[in-house]
Amino acid sequence: MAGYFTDLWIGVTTVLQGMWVTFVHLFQPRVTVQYPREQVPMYSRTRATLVNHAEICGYCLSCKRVCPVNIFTIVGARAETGEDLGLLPDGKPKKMHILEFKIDMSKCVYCGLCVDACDTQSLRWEQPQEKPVFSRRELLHDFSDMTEEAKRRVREREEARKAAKAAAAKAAAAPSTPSSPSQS
Amino acid sequence: MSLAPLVFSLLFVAGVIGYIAVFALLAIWLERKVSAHMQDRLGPMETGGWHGWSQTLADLMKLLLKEDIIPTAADNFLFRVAPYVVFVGSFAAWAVLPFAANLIGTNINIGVFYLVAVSSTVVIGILMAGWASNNKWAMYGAMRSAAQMVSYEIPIALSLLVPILLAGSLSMQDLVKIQAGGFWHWTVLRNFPFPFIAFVIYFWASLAEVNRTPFDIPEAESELVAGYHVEYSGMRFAMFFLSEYANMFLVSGVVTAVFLGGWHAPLPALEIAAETSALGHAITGAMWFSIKAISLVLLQMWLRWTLPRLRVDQLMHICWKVFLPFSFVNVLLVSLWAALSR
Amino acid sequence: MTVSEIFAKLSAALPGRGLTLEEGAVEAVIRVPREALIETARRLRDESELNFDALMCLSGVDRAAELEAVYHLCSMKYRHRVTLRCVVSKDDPVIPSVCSIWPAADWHEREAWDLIGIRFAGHPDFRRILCPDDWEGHPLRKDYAVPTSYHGIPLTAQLPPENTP
Amino acid sequence: MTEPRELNIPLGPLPSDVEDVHGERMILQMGPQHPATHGVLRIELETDGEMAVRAVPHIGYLHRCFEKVAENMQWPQIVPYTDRLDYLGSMNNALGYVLACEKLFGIEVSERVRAIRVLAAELNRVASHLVAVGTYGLDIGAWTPFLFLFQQREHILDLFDELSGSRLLYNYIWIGGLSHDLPDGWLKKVRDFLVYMQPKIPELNTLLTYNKIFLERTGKVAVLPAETAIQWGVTGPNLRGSGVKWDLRKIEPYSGYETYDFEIPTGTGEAGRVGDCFDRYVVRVREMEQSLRIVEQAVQRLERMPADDVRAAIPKTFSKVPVGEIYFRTEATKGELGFYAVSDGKSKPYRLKCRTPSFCSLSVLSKMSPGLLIADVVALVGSLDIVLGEVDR
Repeated sequence: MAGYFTDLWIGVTTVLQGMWVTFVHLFQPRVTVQYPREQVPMYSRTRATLVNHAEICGYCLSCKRVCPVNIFTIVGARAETGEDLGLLPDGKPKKMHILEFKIDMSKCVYCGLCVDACDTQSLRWEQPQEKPVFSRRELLHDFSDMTEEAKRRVREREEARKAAKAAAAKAAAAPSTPSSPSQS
Repeated sequence: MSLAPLVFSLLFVAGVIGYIAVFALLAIWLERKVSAHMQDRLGPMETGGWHGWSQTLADLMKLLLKEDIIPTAADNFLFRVAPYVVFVGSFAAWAVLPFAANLIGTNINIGVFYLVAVSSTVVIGILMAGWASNNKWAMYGAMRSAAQMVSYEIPIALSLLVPILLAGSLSMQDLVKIQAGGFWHWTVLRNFPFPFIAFVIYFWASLAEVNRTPFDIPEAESELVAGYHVEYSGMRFAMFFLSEYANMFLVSGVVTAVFLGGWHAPLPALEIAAETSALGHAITGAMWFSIKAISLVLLQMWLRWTLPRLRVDQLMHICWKVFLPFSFVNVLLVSLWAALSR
Repeated sequence: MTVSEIFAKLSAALPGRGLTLEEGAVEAVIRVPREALIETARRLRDESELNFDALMCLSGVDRAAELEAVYHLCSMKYRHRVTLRCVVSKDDPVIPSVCSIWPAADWHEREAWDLIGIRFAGHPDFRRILCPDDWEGHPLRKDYAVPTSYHGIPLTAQLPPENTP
Repeated sequence: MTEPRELNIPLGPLPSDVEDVHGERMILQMGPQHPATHGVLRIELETDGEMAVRAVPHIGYLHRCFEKVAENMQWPQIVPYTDRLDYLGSMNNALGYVLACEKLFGIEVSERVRAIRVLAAELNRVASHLVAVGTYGLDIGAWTPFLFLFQQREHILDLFDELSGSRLLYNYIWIGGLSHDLPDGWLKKVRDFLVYMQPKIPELNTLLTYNKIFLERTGKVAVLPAETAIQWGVTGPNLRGSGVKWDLRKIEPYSGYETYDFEIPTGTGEAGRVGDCFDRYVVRVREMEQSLRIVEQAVQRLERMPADDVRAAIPKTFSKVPVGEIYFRTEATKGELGFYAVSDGKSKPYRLKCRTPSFCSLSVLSKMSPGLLIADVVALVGSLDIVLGEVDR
């Protein structure tokens, strides 16, 4: 019987204590951030949007090699001798055209291994956070810095070179040599 | 025979429906705001400008426009009818809520009895909803609800007996009228402690009556998903929601009328007597009544956002082993008191 | 106790059962033929000086030619550990279940059956656990061919046609 | 108030003088879409009225072949996948995997890296327990503590965002080191967090832990005796809730845990019996306090330590690794997380089996459920603190 009243007493007091806690919280500062109007600052390391700056991309394919989910589709073409593509951050001349640098963000797991592997720091995390899109296709970003015109030109040149090479190989009837890393 | 009472009744019904709708809109918004502020959040802020005041209105629009889904395997007729039965049950009881001395649906002399009887028909609607949904979770919710509401009728009726014994009347208006003259004349504070105990028991038991936390096991979200209205959507769901809030106000109104002085102002000076100005009295009376009842609704919300939920057997335990013996002893003592002090 | 001491004790208690000690680069493993597995397991658990009361992990491994079940045991009392290895051929991948000795083996054995395809004889509720009940093959086998569809649902990732969300 | 309920109430034929109150049994599918299953778990409940007679958990709804994927990944590429096992305790998962690899490959990391790892893992443990405790309150029907705890967790996630660049799946602990060094002023922020966190656990105790309703709902419910727990491979807070003082951070210390001063809280049967839901719950609350102690010590240490290169020991290449196999276990947030890694010397693991604590904790459900009310099954599942990402892998 004593236990019955003790239980009752504990019940009443703990309920009142709990009510006091919630009551106090009524007057504490709010933590809600009204997102579109108030912005939360992002940290410099935050993995927000994956961006490749093709003009300083050296086509080393490190990103593609370390990616655990294989989101990269990279097509490059070797620059012709004398063609000036600018310099890479390490001071060496850029030797490859980036015909295609497709990142399928719908597959990306935001692990950041690729950004870490990028020697030229052309692949970066940039802010703000990626915007939502209406179609999964829109998540396929292409970061090639070339115009359609330039791409067509380089492609045609590549094809012509390949055809010439194949013809030469056929003519020589020799075992084919490893092709240039034009196709990833 | 004059048509005046009929016209008054029709007007009153229309008024009450409007009042319920406005109150529900307000209370749902308030519930969101109260819960949000207790949890350091803001709650709705966008719709309608100032603190999202019209958020519930927008939700209501959405519910009205939604498709009325009826499961193929459901009992079609019962499924359609159940929300209305629930609503009618809680709505009919409003007839005896005394908003003011001259503002009451009908001042029948068995008001309290009528109220207890009519409000318990809600359980039929809930059972219908749970059964007709043809869903195991809904069935569980309905069975729990039935068990809970029927059980809690008893402490509710017993604790209402206390003021009745003291007033010697079953009429709601009579129960209010004896509390005239300032808050120290209110039933809850007079003849201490019997009406006070009855008040506490009634308030807690009424939480079970309206399925509010900690007694919300019929719709226990984490166990029964949504309980008896799991299959309902659109307007029919809104009816359940509306009747839940109507019920919340109803039980708070009963507490107000029976224990907290009804339409009497806390101080006699603040009151406008019906004899001076009928309209003025009706307005101030309804105002005081609503203020008190809404404060109790706020208390219900406060409890809901503080406490965990009880289990089915503990719920019954509290009803039969705590509330019931206390109510019995209370009624017994108050009868003795009434008999001796006469 | 170290693994070699445990092995010495075991092989003394169970002579002629074919228990062998494999010294690994990091951890030593006791190899148990499947006929002696239950006996060994029971002894490991019940022997008061060994007292291996917990089965931490049970893994199936596909070793190209044969399948192995690897049992990692631990004694809560003495805080020593031992690893058992039971090897069976792929044609007859049956190993007696140790559920009766360590109930923890229940789901682990089901998983080993599901993913590797080792049958555990005497398991109380032998079903697949992670893959659907009607899944074909055992995905962690080295020669497992990944199916292209399951009940008509394509399993290869592909972008939807243009203009569809 | 309620009588203690034994495990396994026999529900066979009743004595003849008792009227048979058992009705028809009903199969209730709890999940995979159910608010109390913490993900996509399906429990096939056979019920007799409100009482569960039999419970069969069905898992695999979140199965994504972690082990198969791991066999096709290079060793360091697996770290992002381990993050996704128990997505509430990513740091601890990565730590377990990384330590297994380091032991297998014989890599030694610096004292500072070890301290940062401990700091990150313990902060993550607090974050994970905050979710566990909060969602448990939610299972019992208390909304508000859940949101309070999420606020506190938010601070930890913020710290991790600054540290690793991600809020949930960090990929921070790498084989041989860490992905980044500590940002400037980060330790100060951790100190601020510790100060902020100080009054929060007592507040939780007032609001939820010692609330009478909560005690009644969890005390004496679903008692897991220590013996059963050990037999079924239940580990972590669930095992400690049953009163067994078993914590791998003390028993097989790794990453320098032996040098930190902390205690192992165990269930004492405060709310009725040792090993009930309340004990499992309260052990987590106490563990948060202990983890915060470790965090404080780690911060003190790191403040005094000279900076070094946290990537110094990361191997340049994984194309040739030692051959061998290892079973390495760590105390993750939910219990013993073991990685059984088999290396055949190539850049990819030959086999990587992951023994996850939730998987084993969940397997005991069918053993414990009979005789519980439906509401108790919910309380039990919540108190086991399972994460389906880890169960299904």
